[in-house]
Amino acid sequence: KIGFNTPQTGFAAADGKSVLTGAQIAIDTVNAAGGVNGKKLELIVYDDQAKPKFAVPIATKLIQQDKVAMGISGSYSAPTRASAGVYQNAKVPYVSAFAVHPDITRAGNYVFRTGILGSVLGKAAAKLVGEKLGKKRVVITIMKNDYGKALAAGFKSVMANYGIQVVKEYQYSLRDRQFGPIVSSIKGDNPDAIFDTGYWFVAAPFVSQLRAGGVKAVVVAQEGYDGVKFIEIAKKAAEGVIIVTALDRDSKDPAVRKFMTEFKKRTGYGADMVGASGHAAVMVAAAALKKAGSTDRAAIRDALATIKVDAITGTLSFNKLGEVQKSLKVQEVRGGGWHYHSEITDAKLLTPPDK
Amino acid sequence: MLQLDRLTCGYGPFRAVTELSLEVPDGSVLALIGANGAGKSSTLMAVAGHVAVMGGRVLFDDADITAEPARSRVRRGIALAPEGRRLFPDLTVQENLTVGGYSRSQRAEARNVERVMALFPRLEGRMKQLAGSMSGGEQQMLAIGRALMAEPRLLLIDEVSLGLMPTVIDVCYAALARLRDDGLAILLVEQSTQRAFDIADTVCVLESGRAVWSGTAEAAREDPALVEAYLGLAG
Amino acid sequence: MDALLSITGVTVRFGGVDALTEVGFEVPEGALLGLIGPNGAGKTTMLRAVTGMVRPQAGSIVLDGAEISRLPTHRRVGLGLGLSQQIVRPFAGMTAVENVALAAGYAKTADPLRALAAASRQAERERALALLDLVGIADAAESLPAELPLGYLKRVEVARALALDPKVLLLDEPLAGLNTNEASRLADTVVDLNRQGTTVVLIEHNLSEVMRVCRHLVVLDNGRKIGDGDPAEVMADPAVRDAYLGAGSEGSGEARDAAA
Amino acid sequence: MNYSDLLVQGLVEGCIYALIAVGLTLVYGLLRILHIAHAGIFTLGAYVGLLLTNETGSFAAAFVITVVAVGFFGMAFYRLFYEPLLDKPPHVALIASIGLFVAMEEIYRIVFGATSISFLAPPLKETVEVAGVRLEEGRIVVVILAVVLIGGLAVLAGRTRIGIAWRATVSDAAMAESFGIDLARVRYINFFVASALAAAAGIMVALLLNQVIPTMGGVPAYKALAIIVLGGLGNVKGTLIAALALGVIESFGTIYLDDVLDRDAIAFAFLIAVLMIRPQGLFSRR
Amino acid sequence: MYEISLLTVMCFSVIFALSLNLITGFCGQISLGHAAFYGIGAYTAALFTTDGGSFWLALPLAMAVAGFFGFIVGFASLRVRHDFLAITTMGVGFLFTGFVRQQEFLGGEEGIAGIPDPGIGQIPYMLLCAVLAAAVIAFSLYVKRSWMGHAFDAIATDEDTARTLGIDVARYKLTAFVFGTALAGLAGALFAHYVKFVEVESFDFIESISVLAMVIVGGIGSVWGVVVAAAFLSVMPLLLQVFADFKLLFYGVLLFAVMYFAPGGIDSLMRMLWRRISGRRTAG
Ligand SMILES: Nc1ncnc2c1ncn2[C@@H]1O[C@H](COP(=O)(O)OP(=O)(O)OP(=O)(O)O)[C@@H](O)[C@H]1O
Ligand SMILES: Nc1ncnc2c1ncn2[C@@H]1O[C@H](COP(=O)(O)OP(=O)(O)OP(=O)(O)O)[C@@H](O)[C@H]1O
Ligand SMILES: [Mg+2]
Ligand SMILES: [Mg+2]
Repeated sequence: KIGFNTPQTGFAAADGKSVLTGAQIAIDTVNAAGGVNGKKLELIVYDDQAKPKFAVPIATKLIQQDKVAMGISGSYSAPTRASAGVYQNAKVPYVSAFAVHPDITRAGNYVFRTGILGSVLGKAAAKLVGEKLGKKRVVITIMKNDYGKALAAGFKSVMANYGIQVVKEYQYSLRDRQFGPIVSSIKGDNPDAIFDTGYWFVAAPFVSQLRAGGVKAVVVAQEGYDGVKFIEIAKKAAEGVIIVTALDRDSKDPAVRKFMTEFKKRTGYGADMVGASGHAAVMVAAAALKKAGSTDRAAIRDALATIKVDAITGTLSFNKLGEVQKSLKVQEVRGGGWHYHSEITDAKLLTPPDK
Repeated sequence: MLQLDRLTCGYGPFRAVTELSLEVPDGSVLALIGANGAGKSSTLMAVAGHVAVMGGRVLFDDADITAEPARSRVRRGIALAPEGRRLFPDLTVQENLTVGGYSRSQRAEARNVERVMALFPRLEGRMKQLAGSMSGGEQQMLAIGRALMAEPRLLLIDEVSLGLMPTVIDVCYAALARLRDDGLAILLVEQSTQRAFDIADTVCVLESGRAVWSGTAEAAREDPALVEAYLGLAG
Repeated sequence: MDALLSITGVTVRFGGVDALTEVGFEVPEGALLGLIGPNGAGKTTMLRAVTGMVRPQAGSIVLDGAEISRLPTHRRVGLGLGLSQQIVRPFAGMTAVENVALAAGYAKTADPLRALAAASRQAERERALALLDLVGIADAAESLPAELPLGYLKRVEVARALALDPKVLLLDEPLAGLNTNEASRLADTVVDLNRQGTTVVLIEHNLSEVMRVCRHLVVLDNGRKIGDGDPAEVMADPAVRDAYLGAGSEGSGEARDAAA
Repeated sequence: MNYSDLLVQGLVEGCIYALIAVGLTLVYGLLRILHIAHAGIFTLGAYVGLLLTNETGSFAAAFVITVVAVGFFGMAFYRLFYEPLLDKPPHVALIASIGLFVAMEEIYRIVFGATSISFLAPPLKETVEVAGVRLEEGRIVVVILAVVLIGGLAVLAGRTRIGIAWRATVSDAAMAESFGIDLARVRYINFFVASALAAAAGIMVALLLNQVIPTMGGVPAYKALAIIVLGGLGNVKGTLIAALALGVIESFGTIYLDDVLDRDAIAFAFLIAVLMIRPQGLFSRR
Repeated sequence: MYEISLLTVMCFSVIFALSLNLITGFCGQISLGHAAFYGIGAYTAALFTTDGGSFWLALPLAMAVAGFFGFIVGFASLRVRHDFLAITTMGVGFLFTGFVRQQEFLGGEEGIAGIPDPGIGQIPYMLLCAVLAAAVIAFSLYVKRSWMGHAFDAIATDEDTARTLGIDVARYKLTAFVFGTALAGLAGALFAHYVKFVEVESFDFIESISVLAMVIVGGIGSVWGVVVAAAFLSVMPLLLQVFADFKLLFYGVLLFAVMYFAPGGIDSLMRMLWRRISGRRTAG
């Protein structure tokens, strides 16, 4: 039994649905192959509405009533941080699928994360902008949440190494959809590139409005853009946007291909990064359970700490802190779809902090 | 034309008027008088359809209109110039008159505006002024004019002289007398008994919601007990 | 005689309406003063100015030697004013006795913290019952305002004002809505209270009662004072009579004859 | 920095706010109800407009049909949900309205899905240059709509008999009725107009962003509240001016005040500042 | 344990709802921004204990800071026209979240994590919350009975008339604001040490509306009605996991239905039930 908390209603329901679908595809795949150690996996799902207030009792319930072997968070940072403490205190392993706040894994040695830290992504983006694309005058647009801030901080921490100079920074909130003033202002800044830290639903109007406003600079972004919805909304404006992400959509890997078609079949829309994260998190859990050979929670933790898994988001392993280590893909929008651009394998750059 | 048959009305559980019967024939004026809170306004508002009737009947042209909404009563020809004028203060004079004539056609409106202007020439230059910014006397003229826009056959008019200058009161009463002569029936509430007696054909005195005296205006003027009860000016 | 309440040059304008123009008069200690005048003369406005519910543009109001025209209403009440309003405003959720008891607890409610410290209402309830009895409506003590006729509510209003133990009791048409018997009984109660030392200002349209109980009259018309003094003398003044008959100086001969 | 750019962007944004807020203020003016569910009707307009466009291929036809249909929906909404609450204290209708808004968003999520849906071929996406500012056609349409619809409404209210009847009803419903005005009809028309305007705003916002999500009414829901208070509850002209003012202030604030307060807070800081100076709102007569 | 966890949520929600009931229910001041004070309490306590302060001191400190801001907001609200108050307080809520988002020392968007455990264990913590909730219930009941409650009642019905009875309306309103916001601060501090992590989204407009819904669904001004409503509504989403997809829909419909069929809220329903029971008893 694996516990799973995720928003299914309220403002975050869209991501909740993606991550749950991804996770279920993984569960079905594992069970179709006979399960783990002869037992079928079962996902016990509760809706936390992305609120810490509800995440805590849910974690307690999963641990004490449902007696899950381990938990997965398919939710945002706030509820994940809140439940991480509960899992750590109960000494039950907990894997965060896509919540990015650095403090999550600092809750203790039972908490792991399969998603990449925002700061790591940010560093990779700096390398992409400064080295691969050779752009030096950059505007950063920061989405005001932990994710956006961590990305921007990561980017700025290494940008000097690549000769990047930040012309100006802008901030906007997750709820903003009208970027007229920011676009006007960016036009005046005349940058070579724009590094945006937003999610696709904010990003699509942002990029559209940038292009409509006549800004031609290349837009470099990250996982938050990764999904077909971005292109569907931004249409022509999406062309040429480049992102750093974990999923390679041109990958020949049959697991990836299968995931993509299965996801589309179940949801009616194309796979996104959140869905892939859910998939990867379950795959990691399954591998850990297998390696532990039992449902003993301490054994599972030890298995997680040393595991190496080939998931659809790359080859994953965890460091001392429980952060994931993997290489990154660069994808670009061409002809109305995400396509392979390049890869970032700089191991040193991609090393997550271990404390 | 108007008949009240043991009318009882009031607010919530409270009875403002108890078993009041009276009659206003065509082309006549009935004056309701009585102390504050005697139930005069309540009677008028009940006839207009704004106060809940708890018992008895309201008959207009022999039809029972007790249960009709206010909106249809105005179509039958009952118009109200209520206590405190209740103009629409944010609307102009013109617009107040338009509302007054809302139950009639747009063509009738133009004609009726002329009639009101002829009656109250003072309003003529002020059609664009906001009703709320007018003087008390002008407001009272407008309230009466607004009621006339509905081409009423029965005019309900409350506290005609309230807040009016004596000269304006004269104008108003002259106008009412002329309308009465043209066949309009009027149910009138008035604090100034002299004015009421001058114009009324019949008088009804209310006290605590009950009719305590009714008769012709002449009789009222000659009945000193009545004057004393109401005015307290025996000497 | 010292003036307990003295009003000088009070002027109130609402937008363009001159509700009061430089009105002044004195209320001696122990007086029972009648304030009369036609509708819209400014009587209510005068009481509202005295209690602070309306800010006069000019003028001074002195209560017991203290200038109060700048104080907020509750402070003036604390200094000894008690008001019964023309348009009754009982607290709809409270029974008659609770309404009065709330006023009787004025010493406790004057300060929030003191109010928090006290919970017992026994003494105030008893006093409230006594006052309701005094104004003749003890039978309505446990009724909610919505169930009471206006005549009763008027007296709840009066009892509430009395419960404040005011030095000056301001009554705005307390007799309206009462029948003749009730009116004269309540008027007698007011006279009794006055004999016991409460100074009273009474606004009233019921002139027979006014003439019966008041020992001093002030007459307002159109926001100006047109009479001040002994009731019989004041009422003999033609200007005052005209005001009451709804006719002004011109063209009023006919009306005056009719009234005589 | 191009100030005229910021000004124009702010005015466009203000026009969107105005389209939404005017309906809210109409409802408040007539019924004293804070109609939170208005934002749900806005979202409904966006969904219906988008789906109809994708179905028929004609944005213009879809726009007209949606505005009319949602207008009728608003009438039904009033009849079913608000009319029985008219004589209750105002907080009752407020909470009922919040409940309805939550329920509406959830129904959209269950029926249309939680993820956004988009126009297949969004029209009015070309950009044109107006007074040196590059604007999408859609934005220009928004401004035209706001000016035409709200201006039309002002004319309707100011000059026609029905408009006079509306204002008379706001001023004193009982008296209006006693001169033959059908209160129920005035209220129906009121809800029709309010809901139709909200629907128009909904479609235009959907088009500008090319995405419709169940929760898109959230931001307009509370910002429109701030606007109608600024405009002096129930005042159409005041609402329009307040909406434009807020759009412009946000536009400049986003660039110059962003380190201190975020965009939503700027709106409310402005509101509170105004209320401290003018407790009755910018344009209230009362 | 799960039930303990739920009970804890219920207890601090009851405190939070009753704190608003003091302002809105007792004193008649509708507030749409009460979550700000909940948040101020939570942040104060969080900053204090993460900095090494004692949990036991954090509670009164949170109350004091929240009450202080309540005083300021209450003071400003005195100026505002009555039907503007709801929107003005809503603005205060947005100012709070807007301000916190931009402040590094408050953790900005990321919030404050690592709030230390009070160190008394899960059950004692629940008991502590329960005892405090009981105390707040007792306090509310007492205030309602006291002369203060009496005066609040008068102010809620008719401010102007209350003044003519010598009641200092402004000071009472301020007192209501200070008490109410201080108690909200207490609830916030308890919340912070329960979740051990605060971030601004927990104190947004939705939260303000939720708590107002608790008060009004409970029956505005009624203590027991609000307690029942708060206890129920606060954990309803968790209890309704079976409804899964329709949970929030159910919540919305419930809010509407209570207002539609019982505008007096749970309080009036309880009274009706009580009358029927006692009626039957006297009849039988
Ligand atoms: N809306 C209302 N709700 C409750 N009671 C009312 C209402 N309007 C009037 N009353 C009461 O009904 C009674 C009769 O009032 P009404 O206004 O009919 O008296 P009136 O004779 O017209 O007095 P006035 O000379 O003051 O105009 C009074 O006791 C009054 O208080
Ligand atoms: N708030 C206000 N705004 C505008 N005018 C007002 C206001 N209050 C009173 N007035 C006007 O001031 C004048 C005096 O009113 P006031 O109420 O003092 O009269 P009154 O002598 O008490 O009359 P009544 O005998 O009818 O009670 C009236 O013309 C009235 O219309
Ligand atoms: Mg009357
Ligand atoms: Mg008066």
